[in-house]
Amino acid sequence: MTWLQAAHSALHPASAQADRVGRLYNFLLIVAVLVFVAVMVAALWAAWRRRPIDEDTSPARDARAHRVIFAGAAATVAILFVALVYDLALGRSLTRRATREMLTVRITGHQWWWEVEYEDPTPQNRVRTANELHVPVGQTVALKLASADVIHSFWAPSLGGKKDLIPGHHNELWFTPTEPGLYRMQCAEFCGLQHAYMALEVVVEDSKKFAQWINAQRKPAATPPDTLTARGKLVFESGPCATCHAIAGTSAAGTIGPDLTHIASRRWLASGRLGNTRANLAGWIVDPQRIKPGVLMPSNGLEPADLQALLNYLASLK
Amino acid sequence: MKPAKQVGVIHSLPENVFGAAALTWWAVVSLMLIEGTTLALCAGAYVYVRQNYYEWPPAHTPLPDLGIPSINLALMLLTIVPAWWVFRSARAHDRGGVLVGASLQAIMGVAIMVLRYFELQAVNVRWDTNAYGSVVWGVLVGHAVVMVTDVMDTIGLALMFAIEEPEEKHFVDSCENTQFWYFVVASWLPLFFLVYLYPRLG
Amino acid sequence: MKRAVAAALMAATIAACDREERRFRELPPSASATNAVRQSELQPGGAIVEESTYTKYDENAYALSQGKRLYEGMNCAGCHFHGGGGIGPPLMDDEWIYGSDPAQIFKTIVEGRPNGMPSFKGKLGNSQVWQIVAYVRSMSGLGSRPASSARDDHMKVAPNLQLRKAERPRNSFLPPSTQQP
Amino acid sequence: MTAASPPVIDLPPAVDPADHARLRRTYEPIRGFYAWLASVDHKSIAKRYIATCLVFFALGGLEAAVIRAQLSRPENGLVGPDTYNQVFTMHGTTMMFLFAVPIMQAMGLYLVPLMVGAKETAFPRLNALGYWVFLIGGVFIYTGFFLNAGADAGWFAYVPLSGPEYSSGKRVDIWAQMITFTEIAALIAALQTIATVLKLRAPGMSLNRMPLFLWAQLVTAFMVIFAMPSVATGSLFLSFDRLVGSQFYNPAEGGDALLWQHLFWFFGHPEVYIIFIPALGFISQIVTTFTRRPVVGYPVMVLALLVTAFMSFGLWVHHMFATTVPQLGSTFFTAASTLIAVPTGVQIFCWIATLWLGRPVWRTPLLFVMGFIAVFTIGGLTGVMVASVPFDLQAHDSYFVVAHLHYVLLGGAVFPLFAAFYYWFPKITGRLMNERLGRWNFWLLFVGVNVTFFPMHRLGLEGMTRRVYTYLESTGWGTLNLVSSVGAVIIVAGMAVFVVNLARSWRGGAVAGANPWDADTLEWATSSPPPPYNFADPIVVTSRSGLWAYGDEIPVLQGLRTDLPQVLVTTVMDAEPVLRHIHPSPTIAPFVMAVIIGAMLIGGIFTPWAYPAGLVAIGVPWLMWAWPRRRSYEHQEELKGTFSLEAPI
Repeated sequence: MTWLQAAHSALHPASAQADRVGRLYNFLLIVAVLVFVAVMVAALWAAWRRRPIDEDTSPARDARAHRVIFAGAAATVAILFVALVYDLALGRSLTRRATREMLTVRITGHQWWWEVEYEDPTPQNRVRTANELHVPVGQTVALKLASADVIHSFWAPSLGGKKDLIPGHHNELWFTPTEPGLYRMQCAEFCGLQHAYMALEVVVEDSKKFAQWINAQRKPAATPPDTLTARGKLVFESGPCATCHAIAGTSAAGTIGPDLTHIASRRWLASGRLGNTRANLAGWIVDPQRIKPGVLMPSNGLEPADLQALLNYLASLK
Repeated sequence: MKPAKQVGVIHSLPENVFGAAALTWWAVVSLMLIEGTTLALCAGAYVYVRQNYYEWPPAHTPLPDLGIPSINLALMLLTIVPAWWVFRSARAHDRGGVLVGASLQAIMGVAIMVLRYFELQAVNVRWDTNAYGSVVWGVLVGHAVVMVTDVMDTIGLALMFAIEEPEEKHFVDSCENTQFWYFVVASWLPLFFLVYLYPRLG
Repeated sequence: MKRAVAAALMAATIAACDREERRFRELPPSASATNAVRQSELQPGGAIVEESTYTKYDENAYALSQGKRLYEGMNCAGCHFHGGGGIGPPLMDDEWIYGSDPAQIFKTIVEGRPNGMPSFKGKLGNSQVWQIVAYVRSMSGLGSRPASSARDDHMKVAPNLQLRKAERPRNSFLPPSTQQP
Repeated sequence: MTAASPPVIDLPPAVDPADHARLRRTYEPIRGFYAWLASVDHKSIAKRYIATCLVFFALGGLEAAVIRAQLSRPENGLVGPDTYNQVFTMHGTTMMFLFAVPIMQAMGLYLVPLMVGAKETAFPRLNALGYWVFLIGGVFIYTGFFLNAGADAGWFAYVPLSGPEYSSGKRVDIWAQMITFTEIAALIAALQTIATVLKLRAPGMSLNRMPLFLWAQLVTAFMVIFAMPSVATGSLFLSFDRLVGSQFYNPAEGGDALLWQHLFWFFGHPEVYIIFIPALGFISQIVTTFTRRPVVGYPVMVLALLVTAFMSFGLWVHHMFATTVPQLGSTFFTAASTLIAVPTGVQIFCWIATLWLGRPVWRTPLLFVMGFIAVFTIGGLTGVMVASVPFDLQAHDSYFVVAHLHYVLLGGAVFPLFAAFYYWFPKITGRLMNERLGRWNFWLLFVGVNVTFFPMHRLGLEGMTRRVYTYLESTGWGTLNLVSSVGAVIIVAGMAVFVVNLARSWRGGAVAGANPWDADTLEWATSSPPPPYNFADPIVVTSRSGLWAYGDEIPVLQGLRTDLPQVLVTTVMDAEPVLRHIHPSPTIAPFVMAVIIGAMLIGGIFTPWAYPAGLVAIGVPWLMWAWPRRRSYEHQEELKGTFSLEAPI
């Protein structure tokens, strides 16, 4: 299986908002480079200029220097003022209320994974998933951010700025993706042992594909097609898995860990740590502490036969 | 090194002065700035936490009592008299006056500390009940710590004046100590308002 | 008195190593294979109790905090509340129906007890049960006090209605209609 | 330490040379280990302070090396997340609380009394207390670290992660208490500086004649007084939340996680300027000396310092833009964060103008000043970039900010500090540092810093977040991280050269004499190293140019006691003599008090009763400290005449 490279860079904006911030960045960068060059040229010239032996050292030169300094200060103020006006104007327009037709998604930060819940007026149409966010291209998405434990921060560099997920506070973040593709993000606020491996992938796709995806996600888990898979379901439901994980349409309803109803449809495991392959999944189930030390999932010493059945079952959850 | 040239003689300058010319005065003022900032931040935390609640004090939390806190406030205001007496006697280099004033001030200070302990019960909330309880206790205990340092200093001064023949600089020290006590009393007034009266304003 | 304080501080310092260690894995995963799948609610045999491993949990801050998390996660609070008891017996007092010994509590959790205490056999790994045991004991003051925490920051499931932020963001840009799910 | 002390030459000016022997007896009444413990000499305390800070600097540097080694390649297994979190927390904590702030103050404790021409600092015993408290606090947190109880919630310790639920054990308690230790020390040093600068200045050194270094130290001291209580309050709240279950930061009970952030950054942002402003003072003195002329625009420089200090209290929320700040607030904080560049820019222009007008002498200190201009300007410009809310929301908590802050702090504090080491080393030890090694030191550091931190700008924009213990190979961050780690090796090499230079020059550097650089400030008017009493007769300052203004003789006043440690107190504005203040003698009381405070604070992480017990116990050393001690001294013969300042000025 080849893994598509997901974009993960503020230098490759793929949303209306990130694009405008990107332009601001370019402007600031050019200004900064020009100012830096000017200051360095002045400093080096002042330091190592050739000095005539009989140079005038009268106080009149100081007065000239004062004028130059004053001009420099005035130029600094002018440049900063332009930058400030640009900043504030952009800031204002980015925080203005976005379009009415919005897809609203609730993102809850957990140590160390992302809970994703698509809101819908009809309860059956709500979708819960984890560590993967699908959004249609061209439509503004509003993320309602909350935290279940400590402070996390949502930052998809290609799609726009970050917002913190703070327990006791509600924050919102929105963006309008302009290019279909895969965009990676990872938690930006230090949140404990596995802060480094707390990633989420945003899948921006055209509205038809998105509709397909969300409809598939709305369905409960597939029924096991064969006995081995059925045994895997039993392992899941009666073993340690169901203590923390939920699979819609089964008796597993744990809420501590990610919802696994359609785990086989996801590209990643363990919050972007591992590609979703059978071998990775097996390794993760048996010894997650080796892969993400400190993660809240315990080691599971399943009998080999049980493990194979479980893997079959999880692979069937498309 | 170039040789020295004497351009003046300062032998006639005093070795102790009262007020802003002295070094200790600056230490005490800096200390007031530090403690004042700390108490202001405690009060700031109180106001900040208040924004999180609809009601203040929060529902099911009774208002703080006014009895003991008011008595304590009155006592605190009353200590200004012996403190002022210390200040006056010290300026007049009157050992007996300082001793009487400082002793009285120390005894009243200890009484205030004891009453402060009962004030902690009079606020009708524990520090761990909710954030309201925490900030109330934070303000009370924060001010008590400032106060206890000055009460200890006063006790020390009283002891010193009782046992040893004071030097000139100890008279200066007792003046500074008095001024810090004024600060302790003055800083309590807004905090008293915040803790006991503000919740009653609804 | 001073000597006692000094001795206590020394002991605390020496104990710091054990207290502060973060042990993520107890044993190689294959060795803790008690998670054989249960086909019925009946529980044959007794629990496997490893007495010697226990003190490692009792005095370890990380184990206690993990135990506390599991206590919340397994909804122990649903019956025992935060130690005060309710449907189930209180855990903060000195009374233990089935004994306060770590091994006895372990057994209570793994096998369950009559009148409502369910069995967690197969649901939790041994080390997780030990963590819960350590936390449960710490609630009544057993075990190491410096290792346990003073309170929890856990966000309650039901919002505290006295608080303003329980409802909606202060400067929300969303129209009210989308606020309600 | 005294093994290789150079011959003492150039004693400070004294009308009666016999005073030197008398003053030495008065200021150094006892010798030996007890004298070392009981010392209240600002020079010996400041030397210990500087040495302690340098040890912490080395430890913080080693932690940085571990960080760079771990991140040099993706999915590296050198250290696990638990160790890594402790290491980066200790790195930040050490560098900010145990190195940057205290060493700037320690340099001040050494130099301020000398530069104002005083025999001692204002409160010598308090000074000793401050040092011991600092030392105990620093040793305490490192003891914790070596016992696997190093703080692991970041140097900013955001709640709830640092709270009782998510940081188990005593790790964060130790951190929070260390903050209290260093706060006490920092506040004592600030109080010290304020009183010394305002009241102990040499006669005639009116405010408008004060060297810029003194202005910088004075401004910093006031900033410390207003900023430090904030983090002290915050960390006490945190330790109460953790120890006795108070609810200050618990959102479920009405507390607020953002309250901590406000308290922390209300201190945290001014702190950057508390580190940076003394460094500006170093630069001004060094530029003056090595261009052989006063800095252009003295009033502008002073004004710039004051404006910077004032504005720095209006920036703290720019650390919190990602928490959602109301529109009006963010406008204010963006404007303030942008415009603070103006005073700093003006100062850089003034130094450049001074270089242009003067005839620069290229010794190592001035080289470091050039390094400061280059490195700091980059940091300042990225600072203007991150002041913009929309861009900050991209850069915040990414490696872009790591790059920015290291450019600012290395450029704005470490380069000036090294310049200061090379500049004042001869004053402290009596020997000059080696120029050749100095140049190696500079170039290795300059190249190393840029190689290490420049790539981080790019890494941040490519999405690399801060405080990650590792990263996936597929992120593509490996190459730039490797470059950065190579840069760290160059920095280590530069530091090694510095250590070698320090050790070699300490033993065998060229003997400096009183004023090796022909500088203008008063510390160069006494021998190197200065005698215990700094100066014999108070020097009269006649102009802003200090020593440069004197002819063949140095004007002094006569009439301070020599049988007692006596300093001349002057007025705040015009520095007219008003008082001959008798200073206290050496005593062990500050050390005893520091030990009790240490026991109280360390005990305070186990039981709240340690506080009342400790407060009562402090009474004992307090009485030792303040109890009057009859001092016998022979009465000196009265000098005839009255003082007057008018004549020489």
